[in-house]
Amino acid sequence: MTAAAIDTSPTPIEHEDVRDSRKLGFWLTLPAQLLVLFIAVFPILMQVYISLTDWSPLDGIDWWQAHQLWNSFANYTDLLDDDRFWSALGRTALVMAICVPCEFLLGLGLAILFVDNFPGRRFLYSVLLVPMMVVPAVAGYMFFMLFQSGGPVNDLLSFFAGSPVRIAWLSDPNLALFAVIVSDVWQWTPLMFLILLAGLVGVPEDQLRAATLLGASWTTRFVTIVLPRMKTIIIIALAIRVIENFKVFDNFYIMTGGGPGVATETISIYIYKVTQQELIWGYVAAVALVILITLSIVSAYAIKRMSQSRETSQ
Amino acid sequence: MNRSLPFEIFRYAAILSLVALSLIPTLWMASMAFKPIAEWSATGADLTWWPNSPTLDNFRFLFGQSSSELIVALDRTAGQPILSSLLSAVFGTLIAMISGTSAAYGLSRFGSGGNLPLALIQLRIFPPMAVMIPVMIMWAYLGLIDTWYGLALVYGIVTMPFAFWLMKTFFDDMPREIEDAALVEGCSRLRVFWKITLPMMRPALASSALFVFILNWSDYLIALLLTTRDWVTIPVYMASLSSSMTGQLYGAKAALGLIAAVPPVILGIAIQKHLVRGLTFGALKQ
Amino acid sequence: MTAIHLENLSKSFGSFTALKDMNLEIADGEFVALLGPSGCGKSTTMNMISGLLDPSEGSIRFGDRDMRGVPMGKRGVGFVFQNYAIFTHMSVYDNLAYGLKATGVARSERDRRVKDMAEFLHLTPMLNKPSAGLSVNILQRLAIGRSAIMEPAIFLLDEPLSNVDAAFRAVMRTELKHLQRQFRQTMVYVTHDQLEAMTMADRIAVMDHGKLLQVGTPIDVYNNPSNVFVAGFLGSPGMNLLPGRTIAAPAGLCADLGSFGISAPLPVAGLSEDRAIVYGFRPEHCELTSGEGIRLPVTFVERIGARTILHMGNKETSLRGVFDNDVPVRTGENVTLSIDPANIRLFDAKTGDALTEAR
Amino acid sequence: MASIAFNNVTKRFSETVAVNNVSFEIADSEFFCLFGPPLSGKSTILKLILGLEKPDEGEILIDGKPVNHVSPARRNVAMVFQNLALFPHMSAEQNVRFPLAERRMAESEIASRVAEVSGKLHIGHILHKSPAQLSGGERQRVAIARALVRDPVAYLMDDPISALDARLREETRVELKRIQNELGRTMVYVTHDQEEAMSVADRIAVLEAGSIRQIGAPSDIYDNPNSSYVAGMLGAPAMNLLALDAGNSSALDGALALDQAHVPQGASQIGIRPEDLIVTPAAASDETRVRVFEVEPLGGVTVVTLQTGETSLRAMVRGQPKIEPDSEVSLSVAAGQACFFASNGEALRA
Repeated sequence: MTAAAIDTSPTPIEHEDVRDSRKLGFWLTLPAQLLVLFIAVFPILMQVYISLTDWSPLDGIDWWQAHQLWNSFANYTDLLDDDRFWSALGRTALVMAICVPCEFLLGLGLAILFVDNFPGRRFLYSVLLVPMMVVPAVAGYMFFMLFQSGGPVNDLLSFFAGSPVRIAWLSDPNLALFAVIVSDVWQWTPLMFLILLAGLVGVPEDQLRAATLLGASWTTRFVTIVLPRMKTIIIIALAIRVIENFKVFDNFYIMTGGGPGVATETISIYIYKVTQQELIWGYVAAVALVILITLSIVSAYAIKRMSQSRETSQ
Repeated sequence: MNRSLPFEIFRYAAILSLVALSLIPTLWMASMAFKPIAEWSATGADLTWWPNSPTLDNFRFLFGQSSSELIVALDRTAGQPILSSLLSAVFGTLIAMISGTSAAYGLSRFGSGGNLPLALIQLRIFPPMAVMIPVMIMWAYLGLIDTWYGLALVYGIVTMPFAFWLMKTFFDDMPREIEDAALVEGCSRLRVFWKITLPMMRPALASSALFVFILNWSDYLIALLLTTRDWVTIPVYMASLSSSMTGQLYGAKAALGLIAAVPPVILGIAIQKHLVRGLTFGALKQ
Repeated sequence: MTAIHLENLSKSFGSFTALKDMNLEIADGEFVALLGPSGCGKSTTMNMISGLLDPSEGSIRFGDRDMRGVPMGKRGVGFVFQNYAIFTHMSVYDNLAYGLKATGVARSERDRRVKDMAEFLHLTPMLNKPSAGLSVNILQRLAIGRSAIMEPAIFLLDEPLSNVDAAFRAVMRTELKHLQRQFRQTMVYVTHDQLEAMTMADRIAVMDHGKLLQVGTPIDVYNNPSNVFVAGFLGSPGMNLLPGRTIAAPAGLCADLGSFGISAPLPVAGLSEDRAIVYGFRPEHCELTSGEGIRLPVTFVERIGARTILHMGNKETSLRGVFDNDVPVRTGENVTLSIDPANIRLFDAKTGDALTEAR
Repeated sequence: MASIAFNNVTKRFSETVAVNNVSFEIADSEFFCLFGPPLSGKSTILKLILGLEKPDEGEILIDGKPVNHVSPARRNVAMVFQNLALFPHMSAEQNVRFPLAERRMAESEIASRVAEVSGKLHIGHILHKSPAQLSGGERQRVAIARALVRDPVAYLMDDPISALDARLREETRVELKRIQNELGRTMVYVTHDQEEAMSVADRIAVLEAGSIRQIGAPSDIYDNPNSSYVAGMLGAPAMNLLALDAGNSSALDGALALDQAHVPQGASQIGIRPEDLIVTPAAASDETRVRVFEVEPLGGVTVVTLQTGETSLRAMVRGQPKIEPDSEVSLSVAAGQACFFASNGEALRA
C-alpha cells in the first residue's frame, strides 16, 4: 500500500474549525431564540404597555392605540383593593399548602416501599404512574362524575356507613374545595413518587450497608444517610410541584368552574374568567404582570437548586 | 436486603390498596363509556359499577349516528376535535423538537445561546394565563384564532423547554470523542451532527418526542382560549357535550374521555424511564 | 478478636453454584487473602461472613458462636468497601463516631474513643473537616478507623485498592499491612490482584470457579502451587507451563517437550513412562547457558527498569524469562535455557494437579 | 512515512496552560511514548498532532512540512481514542469503512483495503456485529483497524489498554509492539503506566504539567534521569530520594556510608534505586543500624521497607531472603549506582 501523499497545501479557510463551529452554534440556536422572542419577550412588552391603559377588545380600537385610554398605574392600584383577586391568590396558596405536602408524604411512603426489589415491582410501578399521564381535563371530568350526589363516592361511603349517603360534594363550598384537592392529589402523587424513588435509588448502596454493619437501625439509617443525601432532590420535587400547582386550571375548572360561587376559584381561573367574561384586558394585563414578577423570583431559586443538583448528580 | 415476612405483608397491603384507589376514577370512566343511556345516571341502590348490558352506542353516538334512545344526533361530531388534537399535538411536537434539539446541540457543543437556557426554564414556569392575553391579540391579528396550526405553534413554543433540556442532557451524556473520530475523517461539523450524532440519538429523540407529545395532547387551557368552533380540541369539545334535553351526556363524555386518555397513558409507560429526566429538566437521571 | 471457622460452606443462586464446599480456618489476628479471578466466589464468601447473604449449606462460626440467622448489624463485623463508602455528607469526626452513636454509646465515652482512634491513625488534624474530597490514603484510614472503633470480631476488606492510582497503590499496601499488624486484628482481604495478596497476606486462599484450590503462606503457594491454575495465576509474569510426555533416557526419566527438545532428568521419582504431563518453571528461575538446555528463539525483549523479560518460543507456546536489565540478548537471537531441577514443577496434564510423589 | 516535530508549541485553554513551550522530534517509524501523570498535557499533544486543536504558539511539522493550518483529514494521521470512540449505531465493518467512504474512495478499493486490514487484525469473523456485541479486546482491534484502513503516515494511541485487567494488559502491549514493528509506521503512544512505557517505547518523553522534562530511550532515562522528578517517575517501587548529611560523607544520619570522592559538588540529595540498595543483617559490630518497617514478598523478589526517624526507604532483594519485620539491618549502596541531585532537583554527574 503506497502512502497517500500528504497534501499539505494550506486549506483555503483559516482555522476554519473554530469559526465554523461558532457560526454553526449560532444557526443552531437561532430558531429557539426567535420562538422565545416571538411568544415570550414581545408579548410581555405588549402586556406592560396594555397594563397601563383601560383598553378592552370591545372598544373597537386596535391595541397599539390603547394609549388613548392611558390611566398610568390605575390598574395596579385597583388591584390592591380587588378582594376577589386576593381571595383567589389566598385560595391558591391554601390549595398548595394542602396538596403539595399530601403528595410529598404519599409519594415518599410509596417510594420507600418500592426501594427493594419484590415480585411484581415493575408492573405495579407502571400502574401507579397512570394517573399522572391522564389528560388533566379528562381527570377533572372523571372526578366530576365521581363526586355527583348519586355518584360512586357516595355509594362507597354508604357501603361503609351502612346507611345511604347523599353528600352534595360539588355544590357545597368547602366540600367542593376538598373534592378538587382530592383530584389534584390523585393526579400528581405519582410525580412525587417517581422523583423521590429515583432519589432513594440513587443513595449509594454501600453507604447504607456500611451503616448497617456499624449497628444502625433502619430508622437511624433513614435519618442520618438517606434524607441528607436526598436533600437536593426533595427540594427539586417540592419546587416543581409548588410551581405546577400554582398554575392549576384544567381539572378545577372542569369539575367546578371555580364554583360554587368563588369557592374553588384559583388565580388562573380568576384571570381566565375576568379575561373571558368582563373583557377588561388592561386590568387583567396588570394582574398577569404581578404574577409573572413574583414567579420569576421563585423560579430563580428553583433553577439555582436544580443546577446545584446537576453538579452533584454529574 | 431481605425483609421480614410481616413487613412484606404490610408492603403488599399498602401498595395494593393505593393502586386500587388510584384505579377507581379511570375504571369508573371506562365502565361509564360502555353503559347504555339508561344506566348513565342511575343512583343509589341501582347504581351499577359495571355496565349490566355493555354497548358501543356511546362511541357510535360520538361519531354522528343517532342512537335510538337519544332524540337528537349531534350536529358536530367528535371527528373534527380528535383530528384537531392530533394535528396540533403532532405539529407542536415537531416545532418543539426541531428548535429544542438544535438549540440543545448548539449549547452542548459550542456553548452558544447565551441566556436561552434560563429563559426556557422561566418560560415553563409561568402560568399560561399570565402570557395568553398578548398571544390572543397577536393570533387574532394574524388570523390564527380557531386554526389547528395556530394552536400547534403555541404548543411548540410552550413545550420547547422540555425538548431542549431533555436533549441537552442526552447530548452531554454522549462522549465527545465519537464526534472527534468523525471530524478526523474530514466530516464537517454539520455533517457530523447529521450523520453521526442524530442517528446515535434515535432512541433519545423518540422518547423526548413522545414526552413532548404527551404534554401537548394534555393541554386544555390554551385550546380553550385559542379555538372557538371549527378546530376545538377534545377537552374543549368534551365540555360542550351536553344537550338541553338530557343534560350531561355522561356516557358519551366518558367514551370521549377514554379516547383522549388512552394514548398518553400507553406512550407514558413506554418512556417511563426517561420521565424523571424530562420532568426535572435533566437535573435527575434514572 | 476471634478465629473464624468456615465449614462445608456452599452457596448457589438457582442453578449457578457460586461456592462449593469450602472449608477454611482463619486464626485470631491472622491476615488471610481470598485471591482469584472475578466470579471465583471470593466476594460471595465475604458476603456470607458479613451476613449479607445466607449460606445454602455449611456454617460460619466466629470463635464458638454459630452465625446462622445472626443479622448483619449484630455480627460485629468491620467492613472496608471497594470505594470506602465514607459518609461524605458528614465530617471525619461524625464518620468515626457513627457506629458508637448508632448503638447509643454515651457522648463522653464516644468523644474519648474517637479522639484516641484519630490520634492512632494520625487523623486528628482533620477531625472537624468534611470527609468529602480527602486523599485516598486518608480515606482508607478513616474507613478502617470507623469500623475498628467498634472493636469488631473480624475485618473484611473488599478490594479497597482496586481503583487507586498504580503509583500510589504500593504506599497504600504497606500502610494497610502495617495497620493490620498494629491492630492485631483478624482480617479477610478479597482481591483479584496477586501482587496485593502476595505482599500483604499471612496466608493466601486461592479460589477459582467457586472452589478453594490451595491455602498457604505466600511463599509456600508461590513456590509449591498445588495445581496448574495456581501456578499460572501467581507471579508476574506467571509460571511457564509446557505440555510434554515423560520418556526414559540414559540419565533417567526426562520430559519430551516436543519442539523444545528433551529436558534434564525430572526431580520427581517413580513416574510412569510416556505419560502426559505439564513441565512448569518460574520465569526468574531461567538461566542463559551455552551448554545443555532448552533451545528457542527470542521473539521480543521487554526492558522494564530493574528487570528484562525475554519472550521466547514459537507460535503455539511462548515462554518468558526474567533477567537483570543488562542481559545482552537481542530480538531474533537463539538462546538455551537451563533450569535448576529444584525449581521444576510437574503437573498432571488431565487434572492439572501437582505431581510431587509418584501417583 | 512521516516524522513529526513540535517547535516551541504552546496551547492554552482559557487560563490554564495545557501544553507549555514543547519541542520534540519523532523520527520516521519510531514508537514514541508520551508518559506522565494524568492531566500533564499528553492527550492535548495528541489532539494538536491530529489537528483537532490549534496551537496558540509554535509550529507543528509532519515530514518537515508545517501543518498548523492543515485540516485533520488532510494530515493523514489516524488516532485510536481512549474509549475507542466506535460509532455505536454502525456495524464493525461500517466503522472500518467510514474513513474511506468519507474520502469517496472507489468501492472496489474500499473492499480490498477493509479485507486486508481486518485480516491483519483477525476481525474478519466479527465484521457484521455492532460494537455493543463485541468483547473489550475485539472492540479495540476494530478501533485499530479503523485507524489503519486509510493507511495513515502515522497513528496515535491514547492510553488504549488501561481498562484491561493486569494479565491481558501485559499480553496486549506486546501485541501492539508487534503490530507496530510489522507495519513500520510512526506511532505516538500515550500512557500513565511506567512499566507499559518502558516495555513498548523506542523513546519516551516524560511530561509534567504540560512541559517535557526529559526525552530518551527507556533504559537511558532509567539509568540516568536528569532530575529527581523524572527519577521518581520510572521504576517500581520508586527510587529512594534521601537528604545528604552535612559533609556529604553519608546519608540517613550516618546509617549509609558514602565514598566522598563520588559525591559531586553542590549535591543535596542522593537517589538510590531499591534494587541497588544492599541490605545485610546487622552484625554486632555495626553501630549504625536501621529498623525494618515491613517485608513484602513478591515471589521472584522481596520489597523491604526500612525506617529511620521520619524517613522511610525501600530495598528490592532478589529471591526470598529471611528478613523479619522490626529486625535491625545495615545498609550500603553498590559503588557508582547512585544518582545525585542539587537542591533544585537537577541531576549532577559525579
